[in-house]
Parts: sequence; C-alpha cells; structure tokens
Amino acid sequence: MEPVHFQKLYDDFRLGRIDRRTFLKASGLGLAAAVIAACTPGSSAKPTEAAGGGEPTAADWSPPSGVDLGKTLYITTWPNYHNPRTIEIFTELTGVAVELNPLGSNEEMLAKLLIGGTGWDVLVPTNYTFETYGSKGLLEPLNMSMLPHLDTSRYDQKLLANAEYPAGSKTLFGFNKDWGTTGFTYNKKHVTKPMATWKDFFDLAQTDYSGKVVIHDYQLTSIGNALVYHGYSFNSVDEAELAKAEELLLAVKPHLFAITSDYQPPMRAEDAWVAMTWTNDGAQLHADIPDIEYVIGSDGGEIWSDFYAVVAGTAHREAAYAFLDFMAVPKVQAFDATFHKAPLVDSAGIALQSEEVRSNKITYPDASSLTKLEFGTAELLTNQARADLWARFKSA
Amino acid sequence: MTDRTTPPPRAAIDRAGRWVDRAFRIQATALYLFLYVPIALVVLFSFNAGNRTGELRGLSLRWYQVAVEDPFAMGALQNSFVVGAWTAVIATTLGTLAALALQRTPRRIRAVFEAITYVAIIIPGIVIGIATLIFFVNAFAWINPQLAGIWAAIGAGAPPTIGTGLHTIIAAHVLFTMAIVIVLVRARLAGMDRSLTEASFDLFASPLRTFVQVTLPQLRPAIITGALLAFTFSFDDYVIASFVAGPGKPTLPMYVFSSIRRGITPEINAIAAMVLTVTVTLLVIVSLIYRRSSRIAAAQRAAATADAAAGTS
Amino acid sequence: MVRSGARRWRSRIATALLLLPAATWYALLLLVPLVILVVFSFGGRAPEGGYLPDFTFANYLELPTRATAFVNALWMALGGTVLCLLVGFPLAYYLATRAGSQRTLLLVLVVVPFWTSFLIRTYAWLTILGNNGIPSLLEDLGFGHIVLLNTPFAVLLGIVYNYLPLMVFPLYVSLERLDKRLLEASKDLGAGRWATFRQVTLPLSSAGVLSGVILVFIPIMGEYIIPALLGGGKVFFIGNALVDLFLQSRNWPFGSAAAIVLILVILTAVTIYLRVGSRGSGSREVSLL
Amino acid sequence: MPSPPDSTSRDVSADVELIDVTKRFGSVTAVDHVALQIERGSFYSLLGPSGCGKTTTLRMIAGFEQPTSGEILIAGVPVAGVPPYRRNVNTVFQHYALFPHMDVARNVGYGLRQVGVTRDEEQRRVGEALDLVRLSGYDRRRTWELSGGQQQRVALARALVNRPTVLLLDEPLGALDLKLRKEMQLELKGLQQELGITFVYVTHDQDEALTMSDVIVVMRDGRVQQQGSPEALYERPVNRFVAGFIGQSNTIAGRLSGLDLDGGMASVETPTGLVLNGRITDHGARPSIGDEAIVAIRPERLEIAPGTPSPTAGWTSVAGRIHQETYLGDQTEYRLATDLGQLVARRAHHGHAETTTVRSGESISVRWPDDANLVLVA
Repeated sequence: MEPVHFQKLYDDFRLGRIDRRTFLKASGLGLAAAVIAACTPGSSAKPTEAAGGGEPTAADWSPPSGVDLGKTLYITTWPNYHNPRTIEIFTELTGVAVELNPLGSNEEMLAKLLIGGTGWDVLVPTNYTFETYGSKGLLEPLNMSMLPHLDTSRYDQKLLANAEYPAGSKTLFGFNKDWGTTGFTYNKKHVTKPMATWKDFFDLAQTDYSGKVVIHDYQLTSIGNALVYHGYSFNSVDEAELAKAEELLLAVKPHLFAITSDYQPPMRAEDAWVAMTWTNDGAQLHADIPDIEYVIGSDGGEIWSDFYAVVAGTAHREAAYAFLDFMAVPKVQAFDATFHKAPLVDSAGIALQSEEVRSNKITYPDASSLTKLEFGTAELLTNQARADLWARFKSA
Repeated sequence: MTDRTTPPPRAAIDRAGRWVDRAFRIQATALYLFLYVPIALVVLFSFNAGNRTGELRGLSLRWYQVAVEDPFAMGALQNSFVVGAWTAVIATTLGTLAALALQRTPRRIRAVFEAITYVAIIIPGIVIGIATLIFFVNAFAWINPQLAGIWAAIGAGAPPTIGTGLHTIIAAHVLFTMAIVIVLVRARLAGMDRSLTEASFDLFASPLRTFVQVTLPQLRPAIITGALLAFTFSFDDYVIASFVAGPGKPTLPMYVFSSIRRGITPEINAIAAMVLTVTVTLLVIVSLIYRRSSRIAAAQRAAATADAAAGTS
Repeated sequence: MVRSGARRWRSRIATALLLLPAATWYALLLLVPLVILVVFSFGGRAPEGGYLPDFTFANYLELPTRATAFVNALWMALGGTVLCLLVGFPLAYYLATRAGSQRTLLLVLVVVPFWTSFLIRTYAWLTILGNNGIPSLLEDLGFGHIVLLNTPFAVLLGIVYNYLPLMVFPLYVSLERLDKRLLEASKDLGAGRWATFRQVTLPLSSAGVLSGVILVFIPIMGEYIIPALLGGGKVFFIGNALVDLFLQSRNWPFGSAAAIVLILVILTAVTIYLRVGSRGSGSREVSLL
Repeated sequence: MPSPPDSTSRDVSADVELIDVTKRFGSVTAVDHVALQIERGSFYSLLGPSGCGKTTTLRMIAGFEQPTSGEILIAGVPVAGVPPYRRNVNTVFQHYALFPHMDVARNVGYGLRQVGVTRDEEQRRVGEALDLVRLSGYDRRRTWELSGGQQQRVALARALVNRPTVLLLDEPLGALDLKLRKEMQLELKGLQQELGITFVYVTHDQDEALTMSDVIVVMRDGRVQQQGSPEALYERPVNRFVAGFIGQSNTIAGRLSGLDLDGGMASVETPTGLVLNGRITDHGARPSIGDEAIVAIRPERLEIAPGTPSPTAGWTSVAGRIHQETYLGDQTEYRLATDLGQLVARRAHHGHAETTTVRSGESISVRWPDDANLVLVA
C-alpha cells in the first residue's frame, strides 16, 4: 500500500468518516482483509491483473467530502451481476455497507415497487421499464450535479435504449451499467446437434435434449423467444401470435428441466445442457467451463441494456448517488466487468478493458449478429395479455 | 428329549418377535439417516475451503469468520431473533389471556372466537402474507396522510411515517402463533382439575392470587410449549416475512433465500451450523437439568415408598 | 343481589378486556385482510397491475385455468400426508414402545432438524438430488441416467423430509399414552401381535393419526418454497401460482379469488375430515395440536 | 385481606343455618327448599345417594355456588355474595385437590399465606397441623409421592390449619380402601371432638354417617327427608326411603286397616289377609284408613325356629323355608321364602348361637314382636 493512500485512510478513520473495521480492512491491517480477499468468489482466478489498471482505489474515486453517506445501501439487481470486490472497495472507500438483493425479473421488481415499502435505494432496471417507472414516479430523475464522474457523451447510443422520461425529454432516470443480449448456452459435451436459432432451441428441447433444457422464469424473454420461433416480433402483443407462442411453450413445458432465471447452477452441475441465457451469464459460464457455448439466435431475440437508477423516496439518497457516481468511473466499470462480463457502453470504460476482454466474442459479439435483435418495448412490462399468458403457462 | 419339552411354537414366536424388532430398528435408522444426511452436508460444507457449496475443496474455518463479520448476515440473524422473541412474548401473553377469558365467555361469543382461531391456524402462510401485506399497505396509505395532517396542524415539523418493518412481521407472526397458544392453553385448562382453584379460593386466596399461585403454574407447560413453538415458527418463517418485511430488515430466512439466488456460499452453511450448535447446546443443557431434577425426584419417590412401607407394616 | 349484579358486570368487563387484545389482532390482521381479499376478488386489474375497483365474477370464472395448480397441490398434499403417515407411524411406534432408555434422545433427534433453517435444509437436497449427487452414484452402479431434481418425486421427498416431524410427534404422544395393560389384555385374550396392533393399538392411536394428518396436510396445501426449490418451476402448487399472481403478473384480483378458494378448499377438506375422522374413531379429543 | 367473619355478632347456637335454600341449575332443581340448623361443635352429616343435592348444599356453604333463593348464615351472618375466600370455612375436597406444584408444607401453609401470617407463624402452625394429622417430617415431600391416606391427611391439615369456624368435608374418605377408611373415620371423629370445630360431612355411605355423626340429614332429590341422631334415624325412619337407605329393612306392603295417630299405633292388612300391628310416626302425611302402607321390619328382629308357627299375642308368625344362608363372620344372614314374600333375617353369634340348627330347605317358622313393626305411609 502506498503511504499516501494509507495516510488518507488513516485520516478518514481519525475523523470518523470510516469505521475501524473498514479502516483495518482497507489498510490491510486486519486478518479480515486477508480472509475476505482470499474468499472473493471469482470465476476467473486473478481478474485484477487482467483489467487495465486493476482495482480502483481512492485515487480513482473518493466520496463527496462533507457529506454524511450513512451506513447502509440496498441495491436491487440481478444475480451474478456485480463483482463482490467492487462492492467491497466501495464499502472501504465510503464506510457504507451494501446489500445486494437479486430478483428474477423486472416484473417482480415492479410488483414490489407498486406495493411499496421496499426500502430499496438503487435499482438496476432494464431499458423497457422506464416509461412505467417514470410515469408512476417510482424512480427519481437523476440529479446530475451529484454525479460528477458521469459523462454520457461517451456512450454508444446504438446500444442504448432510452432512460429518459417522458420519451424525448432530457430528464434522465438512469444511466447505463452495461448491455447484452438474450441468447442461449449449450454444453458441447452433451449437445452435438447444431444449435443456432430459437427454432433449434425449442425443437431440440422437445426431442433430443428433452429434460435437459432451461428457460427463463420471465415472460419477456421466454414468450419473446417463443414468438421469434414462429418468426414473429420479440415484442409482439398480437393476440393470435401470442396464442401460437403459448401453444409452443405448453408443448415444450413437459420437456424442460426447469423454468428458472437461476440457470447457472444446473448448467454447471450438468443437470441442464441447454439454457436460455443472458450475455453476462453466458460469458461467465464459458470462462469457467469452455464446453459451454453461448449463441445469439440468428432468427432474432432480445438486445437489452441495464441502468443504474435511484428509487423514489430512498432513505439513503447520498449513498445511492455516491454509489452511482462510483460506478460511473470508467476504471470501476472496467474492473466490475471483469467479473460480470457484460459488455460496456462507455467508450472510456471499454478502453480500460484488457485486450482479452475486448476480443471475447461472447461479451462483444460481431455487430452483424445483432441486426435482428430487438429492444423490449415499454408496453411489455405492463401488458396484461402477456402477464396472463405467463401465469397460465406456469400453472398449466 | 429336551426338544420336546420346549414347545416349538414359542421359539417361533420369539424368532418372529426378534425379526419385527429388527425391522423397526432398521426403519428407524433409515429415517434418522434421511433426516440427518442433509444436515450433515450443511455442516460439512460450512467447513469448505472452496467458494461454493457443493464442491468440497479442503476444510477451513474461514466461512465462519466471513459470516461473523458479514454485517448483513449478522443483521439478519439479529432481526430473526428480535422477531422470534417478540412473537413468542406477544403471542403467549395474548393467547394465554384470551384462553383464560374464553373460559368465562358466553357460549356464542366463544364459538365465534374458536372458529376464528381455527381459521387463523388453517389459513396458509402465503395467504396470510399476501392479505396482511395488502392490509398494511392500505392502512399505512390511510394513516400516514392523517399523521401528516395532524403534524401540520400542530406545526410539529416533519411528520412520522409508519411503514412495514420488523413490527409488521411480528404482527403477522403473532396472528397464527397466538392461535396455536390459545388452542394449547385451552386444552390444558380443559384438562385442569377445577377443584384446585376451588381449593385455593377456599383457602382465602383472591381470584388474582389464585391465578398467580395455582392456575399459572398449572398452565406453565402449555405456555412454555406455546412460546417455543411460536419462536421456532417465527424464526424460521420465510413466506410471511418475505411479504411483510420492511425496508432493509431481512430476517435470516430472507437472507438465506436471496443468497440462494445469488449463488449460495458456505457462509450460509456456517450460519446454519452456528444456529444449530446454539440450539443443540441449549437442548443439552435443558435435558441435563431435567435429568438431574428427575433423578432427584426419583430418589425422593424411592425414599417415600420406603417410608410408607415402613409406616404401614 | 345488587352487589352480586355489580360484580357480574365487573367480571364481564374483565373478561372482555382479557379477550380484547387477541380479538383486535384477529380483527385487524385476519378479518379485515380477508374482507379486503374478498373485495379484491371481485375487482379488476389496473393497467400496470394491482387492483381496480369493479364488481365482476370474472376472476372466479377464470379460476378453472388454474385447476392444475390446485389439483397438483391437492394430490401432493394427500400423497405427502399418506407417505408421512406410512413412514412416520412405525417410527412413532418404535419410539413409544421399543426405544427404551434412548427414547428421549431419539425423540429430540426428530425435532432437532426443525432448528436448522428450513431453507438451508431443503437447499441441501439440491446437492443430493442434483446430477453430481445420487444420480451419478446410481449411474456408477449401472442404473442408467436418472433425473431426480425438478420432478414431482423431488418435491414429494422435500415435503416428507420437512413435515415428517409434524406427523411423528402427535403419533408418538397418542401411542405413548396408550395403556399398556390394554395390549396385555388383548394378548391375554388370544390376539396375536398383528391382531392386537390392528384391533387395539391402531384404533386407540387414531386421535394422533387425526391430528398428525391435519398438521401435515394443511401446510402442504399452501406450500410454495419446496416446489420452487426442488420443482424447478415445473411442479407448480397453488401457492406458487399465488406468488406469481401477486409478485409477477400483478393480477391482485385474480390472485385474491384464488386465495379465497384455497382457504375454502382447505376449510372444507379439514372440516369434513374432522367430522368423518372423529366419528370413526369415536374419540372427541381431536384437536389441531 | 380477608378476615374471618366476626363470630360474636349474634348470639346463636347454630354455626351454619340454611333458610329455605333452593338451587337450580337451568331446569334442574338440585336443592329444593332446604332448611338446616347446624349446631356449633357438632358432627353433622349430609347423607344421600349421588345426585341428591348434598354436595351442592356443601358447595353453597363453602361459597362455590350461590343459592337461587333462600339465605345462608354462617355464625349468624348472612353470606350472600361473600366469595369463598372471604368465608371462614374450609373444605376437604373429594379428591383432596392438593396443589401438585407445591410440597406438603407449602400446601398446608397456603391458606395462612393468603391472610398474611408471618413466616415463623406459618411454619409453626404448619408443623402443628402436620403433628395433628401425624405427618410430621413429611413437609418437604411432594404430594404425589404420598399414599392415599397421607394425601387425605394433608388435605385435612391444610383445612384445619386455618382454624375455620366450620370444616366442610366432601366425601373425603371415598378414595380410600376399607381398612384405611375405618381407621380414618375414627381419626376424624376423634379430631372433631378434640378440636370442637363444627364438621359438615357429605357422604353416601350410611355406615360412615352412623359411626361418626351427631346429626344426620338424609337427602333425596334435593329435599331433606329426615334429620336427627343416628339412633332416631335407624329406629324411627319416617319413610320407606330413609328406612331403606339407613340400614336394611324387610318391607311388607298392604293397606291401613286401623289407625290411632295419637297413640302412635296402626294396623296394616296384607294382600294375604294377615294383619300387622305396629308403631306409626306422624310426620304430617295425614294418613287415613285404606291408604297404601308399608310395614318395615329390621332383619335382626326376626326370629327363626324349626317347625310350624304357633300364634302368640303381640307377635306375628309366618311359615317359610330357608332359601339361602350366608355366613358373615359375626352374624349369619338368612334369606327366607315366606307367605309374605322373601324376608331377610340376621342372627348374631353370641357363642351360644348354634343351639338351634336350621338348614337350607328346612321348613321353619318366622316370628317377630309387634314393636318391631314400623308402619310407613309414604
């Protein structure tokens, strides 16, 4: 540890800006630090060296001075989506303990927000939710003055759906975390038939790989990809088209291994051979088990981007903005991505990623493979026909 | 010759008896294995040096340290204790009071009350969770503006807001655990010798003193059982808590459930093993005390019988 | 007379005061929520989800589409209960009659699992039933490829695993209370082991069977964690449907209707069972606990 | 703090007085217009079959039940509305009702603690009470470790230690075996005489009542049938019920054929035409000639002799046969088939008893003096 860095930590500790534990941990004085560093669950062994510049430090970002950030922060997000070390660094720098609360779908997120009293501070919603969240006042419009490190001008707009509300306005309700696609993974060890499309996926699920396929417990992607199977739009809400999708899903259901969005454990255990998969999970699985391949359906599917947003009425606003600002730092993004392996939008962040990451075809696929993909539309979040279809399918 | 003197059927019966005995023992052993293999696995993986539950990579105590230093895990554990303890206290107090009052309630009211108690026990946790959540949300949506109005009227600054939290979990848990306590205490009251209270009245004890000195000691086993059940149910409940939990106050089961989604680490196993250790230790202590007192009682009983024999002969 | 009248009033007020906290609790947290559920069940779904005031029977008419989930839960509850009984009775019998000096220890061992987290215990089965657990063992033994996880079998196993203690306990209590002299009398009158068991032990333990069955059946009907963890979203109970309706598709009115019907189904089943059961056993000491 | 009611408030000789007391439970009348005066220092028994209202009467005195109408006075003071714990009356319960969670000493001292007696005083009096019931040294015992007789004595000590005006005993010996019961009867009677406390004793056992009581009240269906000394009840029962309940009686039915109420004599003609003369007691029934009546004769008054009967003045003689003979130790009971139906005779052995030897099946004559005949109209 550099003496300057240590001096700053020590000052923070003396002035009460961080507690003793954080100080000990951050300064490497405590046994805890050694233990926790050792237990960092990383699918790739030593991620730090691979990333440009390695772990972010106080030199890259420091909390706003003179602001009481509080002690805790609740982030509602998706599974396998944050580098635990990134979170720890944030805690070390701020003294704010972060609790990650992974959910299974945007619909679940919305349901709980509508009921109220969630106590959440930060959300990681997907592009298609902002229309609803904005109109219902569930999120705060971002206060840009509290996000000094955010520079959206570097963002690749092609890969970015809007996080503004009302659409076309300048009011941002979130800024991009990363983006990705919804494809599927298969384990080469067991899957020998060629699989390139959603048609292959659903057909082989009912025949050769019956009992070995997982689809998401998520209306958006599972119904959407079933629509793609029939050549319809991923976003269709057409009654007849939905009926065809339902028919397909019901036919596939008895052949499925599971309907779950937590498909990493069964894929790793080889309980499942094929799973509907998001980019980040696909890249993580492939990194650990090279036999597992990730495929973007050549007949279509979803492209998505996820955002950091602040929940309206948060009890930890200062900490929430501090966290968002922290995550807006390119070096932090690049470091975080070494774990979650989703592609970034911020050109500065991408620039800091290692060549190995940038050339990873799962994380950064060829532009040509994205042409048929669609961003989910705002309507899908609240569409009753789709919600009902999904509920019917699951209890069938 | 000796063969003839022993009737063969008896030997056959004994052999059959031994077989039956052995069959019972085998079945029992199998069941205990069934019950304890998963728990043994949980404990085993708590010593895992690796990062994942399920793949053993050597033994270590590191996850215990991780667990103890994890503010969220420890917070959740603490929340569960708080919820369980309050639930046990409130449910046993209210349940016992209600059970006592029901002894003296007109039949019609008692029938209604018993029916509601029955429903409270029967109703699935998931329905309690959903229904009480909807109720809380609506109630708070009504109360908070009222509070704001009052505070504005008296100019007292920022009004307090009431929301979900540990108290709402406790409230929902008390609902059905209280019903259980009522049933337990009523059963005990029904089996209680009425003449004991009469004897107490007869010996100049007022109703209150009779309650404290006679009725309450008689009810103690039922009340303790009820409190233990209430604590256990409450401590381990996920379904109801997941619905009515408040901001940032997850109970241990909620924390475990979200860990399962996050990809479970041996930290969870370490917490489970610690909880198990604590309960088993308490259990051993209690049983040792119990064994000691029952040994004393047995000795006293023996002495008494000897005396009685000496006295009557 | 005036004096005793005043006292009667005072005692009535005292009784009412004792009953009041519990009654308030019931009213606020059971009756009002139930009323809300009933009201909601006749309402409509708001565009983004939730409740929209309305009066329609549509939700109830739509319920047959969830018949599978109901039937699943019902069958699994029945199957789970019967399995618990079949497996639990011999154990309870063993504990009550044969275990001897170890009885207390063995009995406590039945309960101890209750004090480790329900979720963690159930999660442990994921490892055991998963591909690297029993199936690979069986494959090595030459049984071929067998899938256990995410099957009704796995869910049933999880159910029996979690609810067995609730069955064993009341059975044990009723068997333990059984007057041993009756068994001796039966043997004295020439009944064999099996005949004694069938004609004396079994009928006299029916109160325990009755409460054990209820203790196990009711919670399984409302179960949702076990099918969620061990059923992979494929073995679907009405409880899972309820969670989805409230927390995914946000169709509160429909969910309310399903919840109301679930309560009614359980209430009816339990009431009929208690009637028939207690008539059969000739015993009145049937209680929920 | 309950204090013993002031016993000097009225100079009365009755410790307990029931004035026209009725108790109804719903439509059932358990106690029907009962009036009793229980003398201070007496051993007073309420005797009757189960359901006769004796226990209800006791419970009304104790204060566990309130009379529907009528009044109860304890030591001259009306006690309507006074709860049990404010009455200086203590009860020995049927199954003792010892507190299982307290040892013997704590059970016995329970009442003393309620009225705020000092610890020393409590200890001293508990010791005395245990001495009195011969249980010294048992103070730390658990009640369920004691034998039935010991439990009974603890219950007694627990009641007596409070020095009650009246001690109520509800079938206290019912759970004991015969030998112990006999012992305890004597012990109780001795205690009562020693302490001079009024005992009100409920029992269904007539032997017990006859052995111990100064006064017996026979009850049936909530009504008092007769009260008086044991001898009076035995010798002069007022009706068939009392005659049957206290001791054994032969009864012969017939109609009144002669009546002299002033002289206390009456004649009854049996369906066989035999006329029996005997005593009659006026108890307000106002009998007249032709009414159905019963003649009751105690078995020990019958004399048996071999051969045929010979009429003697002042005696009734009938012919019969011995049907069955039962040896009872100190006496022999004979069941006789006679012209008047089956009769029971009893002969005590006084060493010379076996002079007349009669055997089953033998023809005999049975005779008894007229003063053995008791004419009962009701």
